[in-house]
Amino acid sequence: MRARSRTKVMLALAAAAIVGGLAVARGRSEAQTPSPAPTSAGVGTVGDVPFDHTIHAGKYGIPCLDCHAFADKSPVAGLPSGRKCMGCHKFVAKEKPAVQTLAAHVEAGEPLRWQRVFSVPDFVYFSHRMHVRANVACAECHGDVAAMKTVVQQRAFTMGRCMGCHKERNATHDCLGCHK
Amino acid sequence: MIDTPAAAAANPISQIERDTLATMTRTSWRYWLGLGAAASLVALGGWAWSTMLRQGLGVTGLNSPVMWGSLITTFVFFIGVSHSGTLVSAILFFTRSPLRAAVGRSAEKMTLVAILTAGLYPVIHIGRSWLFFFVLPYPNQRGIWPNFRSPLTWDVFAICSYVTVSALFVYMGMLPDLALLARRIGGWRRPLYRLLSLGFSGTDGEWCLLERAYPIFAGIVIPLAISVHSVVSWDFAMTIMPGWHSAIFAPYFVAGAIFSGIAMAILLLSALRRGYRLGRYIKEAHFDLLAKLMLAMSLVMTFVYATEFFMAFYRGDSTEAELFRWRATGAYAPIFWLVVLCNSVVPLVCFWKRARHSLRVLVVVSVVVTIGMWFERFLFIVTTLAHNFDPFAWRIYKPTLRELAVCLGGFGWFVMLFLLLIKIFPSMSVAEIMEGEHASHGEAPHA
Amino acid sequence: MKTGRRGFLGAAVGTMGAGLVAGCSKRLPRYLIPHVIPPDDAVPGIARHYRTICRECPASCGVTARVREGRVVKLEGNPDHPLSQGALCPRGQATIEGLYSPDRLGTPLTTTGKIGWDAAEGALAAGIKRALDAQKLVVVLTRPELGSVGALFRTWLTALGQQPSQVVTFDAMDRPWLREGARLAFGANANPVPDIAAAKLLLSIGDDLVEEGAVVEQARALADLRAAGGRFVYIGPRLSLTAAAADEWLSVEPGTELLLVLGLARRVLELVGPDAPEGLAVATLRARLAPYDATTVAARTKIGAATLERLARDFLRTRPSLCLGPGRAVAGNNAPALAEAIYVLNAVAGNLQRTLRFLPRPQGAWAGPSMELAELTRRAAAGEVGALIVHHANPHGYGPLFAKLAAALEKVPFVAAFNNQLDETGRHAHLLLPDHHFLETWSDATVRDGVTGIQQAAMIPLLDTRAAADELLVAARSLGKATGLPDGAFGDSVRASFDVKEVERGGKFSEATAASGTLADGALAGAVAALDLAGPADGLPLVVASTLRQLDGLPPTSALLQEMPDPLTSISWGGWVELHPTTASALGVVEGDVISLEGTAGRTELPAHVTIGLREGVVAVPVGYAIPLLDGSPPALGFMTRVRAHRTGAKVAPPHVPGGQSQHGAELSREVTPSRRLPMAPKLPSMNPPVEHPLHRWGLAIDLDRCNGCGACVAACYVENNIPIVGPEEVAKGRDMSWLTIQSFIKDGGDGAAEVSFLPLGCQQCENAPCETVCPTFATYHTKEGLNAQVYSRCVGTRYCENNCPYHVRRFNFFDPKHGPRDSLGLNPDVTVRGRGVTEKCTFCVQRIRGGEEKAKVEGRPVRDGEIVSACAQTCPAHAIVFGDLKDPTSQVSRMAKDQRAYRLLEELNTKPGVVYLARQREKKEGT
Amino acid sequence: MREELVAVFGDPDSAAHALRALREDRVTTARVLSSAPFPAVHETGRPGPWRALGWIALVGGLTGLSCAMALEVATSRSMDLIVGGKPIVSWTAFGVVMFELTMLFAGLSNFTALVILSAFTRRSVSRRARREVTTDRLVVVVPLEGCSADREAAIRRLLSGAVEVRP
Repeated sequence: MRARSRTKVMLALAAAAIVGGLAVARGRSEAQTPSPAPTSAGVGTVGDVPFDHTIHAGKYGIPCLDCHAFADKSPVAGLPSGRKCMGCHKFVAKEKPAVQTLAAHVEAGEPLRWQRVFSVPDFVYFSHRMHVRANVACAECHGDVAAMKTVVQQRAFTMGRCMGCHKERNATHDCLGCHK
Repeated sequence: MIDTPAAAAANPISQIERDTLATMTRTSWRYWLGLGAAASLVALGGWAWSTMLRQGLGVTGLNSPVMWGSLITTFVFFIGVSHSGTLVSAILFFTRSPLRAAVGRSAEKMTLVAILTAGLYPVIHIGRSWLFFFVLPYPNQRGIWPNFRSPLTWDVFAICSYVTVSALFVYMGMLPDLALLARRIGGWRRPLYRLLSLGFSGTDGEWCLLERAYPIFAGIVIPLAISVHSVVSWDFAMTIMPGWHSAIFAPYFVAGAIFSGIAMAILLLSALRRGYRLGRYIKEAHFDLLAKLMLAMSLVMTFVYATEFFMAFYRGDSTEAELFRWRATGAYAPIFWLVVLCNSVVPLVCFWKRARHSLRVLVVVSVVVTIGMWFERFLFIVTTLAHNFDPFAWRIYKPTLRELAVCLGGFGWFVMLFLLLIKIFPSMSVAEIMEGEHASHGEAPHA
Repeated sequence: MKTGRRGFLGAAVGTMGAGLVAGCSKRLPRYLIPHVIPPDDAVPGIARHYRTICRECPASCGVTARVREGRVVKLEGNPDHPLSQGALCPRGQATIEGLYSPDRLGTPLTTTGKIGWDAAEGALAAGIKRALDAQKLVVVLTRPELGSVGALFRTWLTALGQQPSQVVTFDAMDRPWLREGARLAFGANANPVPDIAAAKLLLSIGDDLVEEGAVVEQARALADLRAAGGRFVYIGPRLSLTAAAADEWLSVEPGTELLLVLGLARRVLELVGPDAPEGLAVATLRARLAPYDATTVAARTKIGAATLERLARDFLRTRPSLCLGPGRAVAGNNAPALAEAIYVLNAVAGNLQRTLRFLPRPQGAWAGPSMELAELTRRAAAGEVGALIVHHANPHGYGPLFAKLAAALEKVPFVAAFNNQLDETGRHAHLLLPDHHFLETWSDATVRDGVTGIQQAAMIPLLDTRAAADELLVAARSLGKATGLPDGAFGDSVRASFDVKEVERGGKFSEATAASGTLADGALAGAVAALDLAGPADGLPLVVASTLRQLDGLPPTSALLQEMPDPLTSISWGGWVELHPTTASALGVVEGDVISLEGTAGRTELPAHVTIGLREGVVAVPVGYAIPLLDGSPPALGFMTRVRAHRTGAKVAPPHVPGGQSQHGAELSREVTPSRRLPMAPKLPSMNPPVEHPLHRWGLAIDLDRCNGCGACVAACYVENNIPIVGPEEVAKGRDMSWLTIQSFIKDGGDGAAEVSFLPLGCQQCENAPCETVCPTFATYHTKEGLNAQVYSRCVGTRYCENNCPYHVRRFNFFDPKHGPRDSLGLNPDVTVRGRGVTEKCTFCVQRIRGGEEKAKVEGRPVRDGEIVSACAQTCPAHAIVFGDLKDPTSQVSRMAKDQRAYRLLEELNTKPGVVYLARQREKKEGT
Repeated sequence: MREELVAVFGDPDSAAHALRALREDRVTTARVLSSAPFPAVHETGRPGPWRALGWIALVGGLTGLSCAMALEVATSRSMDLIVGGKPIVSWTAFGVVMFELTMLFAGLSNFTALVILSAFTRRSVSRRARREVTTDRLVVVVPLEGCSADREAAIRRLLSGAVEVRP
């Protein structure tokens, strides 16, 4: 009896060791691609101009490309310039205190500092242009931003995720497509 | 040392037990000295490696085009050492050789320790050791896998299997001893043995199972052992480099492996015999046999060297001919001739019976062979890289002290593990020895 | 302008975050900062290109600056500019380093320390005022300024009531003897300009076309000449790059070149007989050339009489021929006479107006009489100069060569220096004003009649610098003497003088109007100076070797140019002295012995490099390291002198790139002769299915017959691909990271004349790549477009691939990578910066391929041939490297691959490389 | 406690004698315990499922082989990258890993089988008897279910060579 239970123990231990080893290895590999922690600090400037996607993209349904104007012509999507913000806010909601601070910033020529939420490691060359051209909806990677008061990254940009989508759409899975 | 029947007569069993378990029970100052020395070598090597990790492989003497050097040399060397143990033991088992009871266990342990040492070096020598797991096939978030067409991937599998199987091989053979130890040895080791003996209690049923399982396992070990060193040789033979790309490599490596393995075995066994007065079990006849084997291997090596040169010049491939000309006359010529001396000339003394029977001579020869084999690996790895297709890229490589420290650390690690193993597990199969003693002194068993 | 700049600055800062995402940052920034007011049509992540000119040397080639996120990341030749025609020399490629150098000055300095700009401007005005009040001269000492800036100096001086001629041009690498020779031969206002490509036989008297002057243009012309079946003979003591490119290298007793040329002239004149070119005063010439009969000349020059005869006959038979020179390597103190004799030889052979054209002297407000250095020296020493404006000139840097001038300048009460960095002259200045880098400011340069390149501000000044021109204007205004000077910023006035089209093309380019010139009656009238080499009589003649790495005659400061090995010796980092084996054994010297050289001017110590690429009994030193040996009479570099040489006993290993310079029978760099063709490529069977390339199979063709080993490709590769700089110690250990190596093999081509063959070697992008199979992690593999991919993020650094690469073109990062000055902002954001422990290699500039393909895809069209080029092919001055699609039979690269000179490296290994070499042609017999 | 005789022998030969004697007396249920493989342990007609081991090892080996095949082919296909111009699925190259895994699995299964099977077989001998065996003592166990007293006496006589015999 005892002998048998010992056997079980041994096997269990071995199994545990293997699983644990794999887990560690995985952890290491994850660590290699810094998956950005969901930031609670709202998207916006140093803090005094809170920006809310639910209003702009949600309530008023402004298309992403209106503000992230480079997404279809450049690897980087880009962010709206102060002038662009004022383009609307000269007329819209200009009584709101936040908008007034914004106006003040732009007047003083101070650029807005936007909190970075999404990023890929520096050895990955992601091109917004090619993905927008391939009609990949922004939400597929960025999630339903229109519904987020503060934008958070719901799923980490892991390579597996890229590969999955690329295989699905039978896009290139040549390593040099992203690693140069 | 001759064993007197009288000595056995007193109380054969307990006498045998005392002797065979001596390595575990008696701990002389020599042991501690050896262990300390080995441990400090390991510490040195560890420090040297840490500098490689912190600053980069630039602290080695490697350069372009000589990208592999003393580290890989040490890897191949220890793979070689690991080779003979299990193989010899398994072969002796099938040949029902009396040698086995005495030397088999130590040989198997040596194998285990050596492969554990060798396994370190691929990890140490790569540029990003911390990403070593990239070569393991496991489902990962990247959704990518290793390349099964690469000899290095074969290596990973070969070495892992070899570690596992040879560990189990020792273990299986030790089961009865462990059961016995669980009764005999007290203190902290007892629970360990209780656990490890897996409840083996010597019923006739268990013996029958064991006696069936063991030969099967031995049958698995032999081809595996041969395959491991062939795979390591293919790391080189599968390339297109002159001096590497050659069909002779697998057998050549296997022979070299057994050669160096036996030398190492002689060293360890003589140490055991000396340190624990086991002359009664590790007999001169055994050393004599090992010496003959070593001699045979030495002759094989000499033949291989000759063949290599013959082929190089016969083929008329200018690159290869130039390489071998340079190997014997160029910057590394001293090493080449050292290797010839150590591996082809010195072992010839084993032709003389007196040499084979003097432990001193054998030890010296074994040390020489060990040195010779290390440099032989070094020679063929470095010369090929330093002097091949593009003359503009030819360049000499000299290992730095850091590198050599890491290699020494390996030797320290090897000795340390071995010393620890003999302290924890018996160095001879108690059961087999008793069986053997009984067969030779008790009345003949009936059919 | 200012607001525009601020907006631009916005661009620079604003999209930095974005830039870095796509770029090479080690840590990603936490914030993204868009502009307040975005600049028009600036798209972050997309490169913009500005046509401008390179000011690294007076040649002023046209370049295109690639700008990412407001940072210039690379210079490439301007395809529309007649000089560069798309190519650029290594020096130009390395410019980026100077731009981002941490040594750049950010604030004005006085003798007491840093001061603000207002104070500096005050001090400048005050200094000038003192000079004016004291009725002393205000002089501008400037680097060659062939355009608006030069013109401004003159008008500025006029406005101050000074003579416009008080602009003194300082150019240490100037070759005044050529002008002097032209004056002697053709009279004062003739401007002879050789047309190399038009010649069938080119005879260079030590004129290193590939290393001196407008190298890009000359290298191309030389390659074209030989490609068109022309023959090139080089006569000089040293086997320079130019000599290596020649079909025949001859050398004469050092200093007797003049005799040789005169001898040739005499013989040619005899041979041409009655049908001598009209307008030639045959009789007088005969008389003047009489003393130089073949026997005496042959005897003195130690060139065989037969060779002399052959040269003379060739020179006449294969017309139009052209004789050029003298270059620095043979310029003795009779250089003007030699130059004159060479012009005469051309005239006698009837090459005038055919290969030796005459152009009008470049007109323009900047041209015109100006003070010579000698005069400046005299007047400054006499204390007549009250204020000196030094503009990017560094006479103090040249040691004894300009010692007199330097000493004289000490006497000037007020010296204000404009420069980018603190140099020797700057240290002696009273006021040091940091100027913009030439990529940050506006100007232009007229390199020859009809060719004016515009210099645009391609980026916002990195530091708090100001344009020299603007500062002079400010000073003039504050002194109330601004009459005739442009109001507003100087840059605007320059910009205004070019229309949009011209700005887009990079300048005004029109056909040169031909002018005439004939041999002056006074030609050869002057007594021919018997050459006497300065320096100790028992010394050896010193050859001052021009090299691309030292275009300004000073030891290179750029990390890249120093790391990039000298193509001939494959030595990097530091100088050396070349000796012929016999000379070496006479001195008891072997490779690496440190040798002490003593001239009249001074002494220096250099490691020896023993080579057969040099005439016996002379020593050669790269110009920058010969400085201490050269004395200042007359003020130009490269005057041949004698030096004593003996070994010091010390020994160093000069940092060689591996460099066994013999091929040991391995036919890597191959040669063909009319008699000997290449063997047929072996047809090798394979067990494997053929590799499919559905769309493209990118390939490279390298014409070794055009390649002159200048190394522009190497420099371009470094800049384009963020290749680390490892430094001298590591190079000596054999750990240079260059993806592209110029392997140079030197052999005795019979009758003592050495022959060099070059082999630019990068990744061969094999179809059956040995490196790929062995990688356990798929970090390297074969792409569908035929590239041998290297995925850095997947590499664990087993270095197995490097072992199994028969070409040894893979490099390993032994330490954390450093990139010299570019580390701050100058790296290419399109290429990953490889980390420690990772293998890297040539990728065929995959980032450029991808860029081109994306562009084509966006525009919905297939990729055009020549649209995608690797950095090396793009910059090659000799157009020796061609990149393209081997799958497209019409592409230039596939056409070259079918050439009968085409071969691939180590074909017998069946690696099927994607790089094709075209064998070098040798032994072109005369008149072929 | 079970009805059995536990005879402790001082040396292998007397144990062997006793067992032979028992067999001649048609006592087939005797079992022997020993700390070393003395011939005595073969005197009880090799009990236990040891014949299964060979087959188990074979099956294990084949499993390893197929695992290796599956792993190599599947992963190579999913990567779909050409290296050195070799086919994606190149059996020659895959052979090595197949061999290694075959051997590994065969060994593992063999060992596991040994451990588990012996855990079962040893249960047929009472724990009491199992405790008796030491290096210098062999133990013979004879179960006595439903056999008469004189039969037991006979058996005890056959075991006379023992150091001691306990009920």
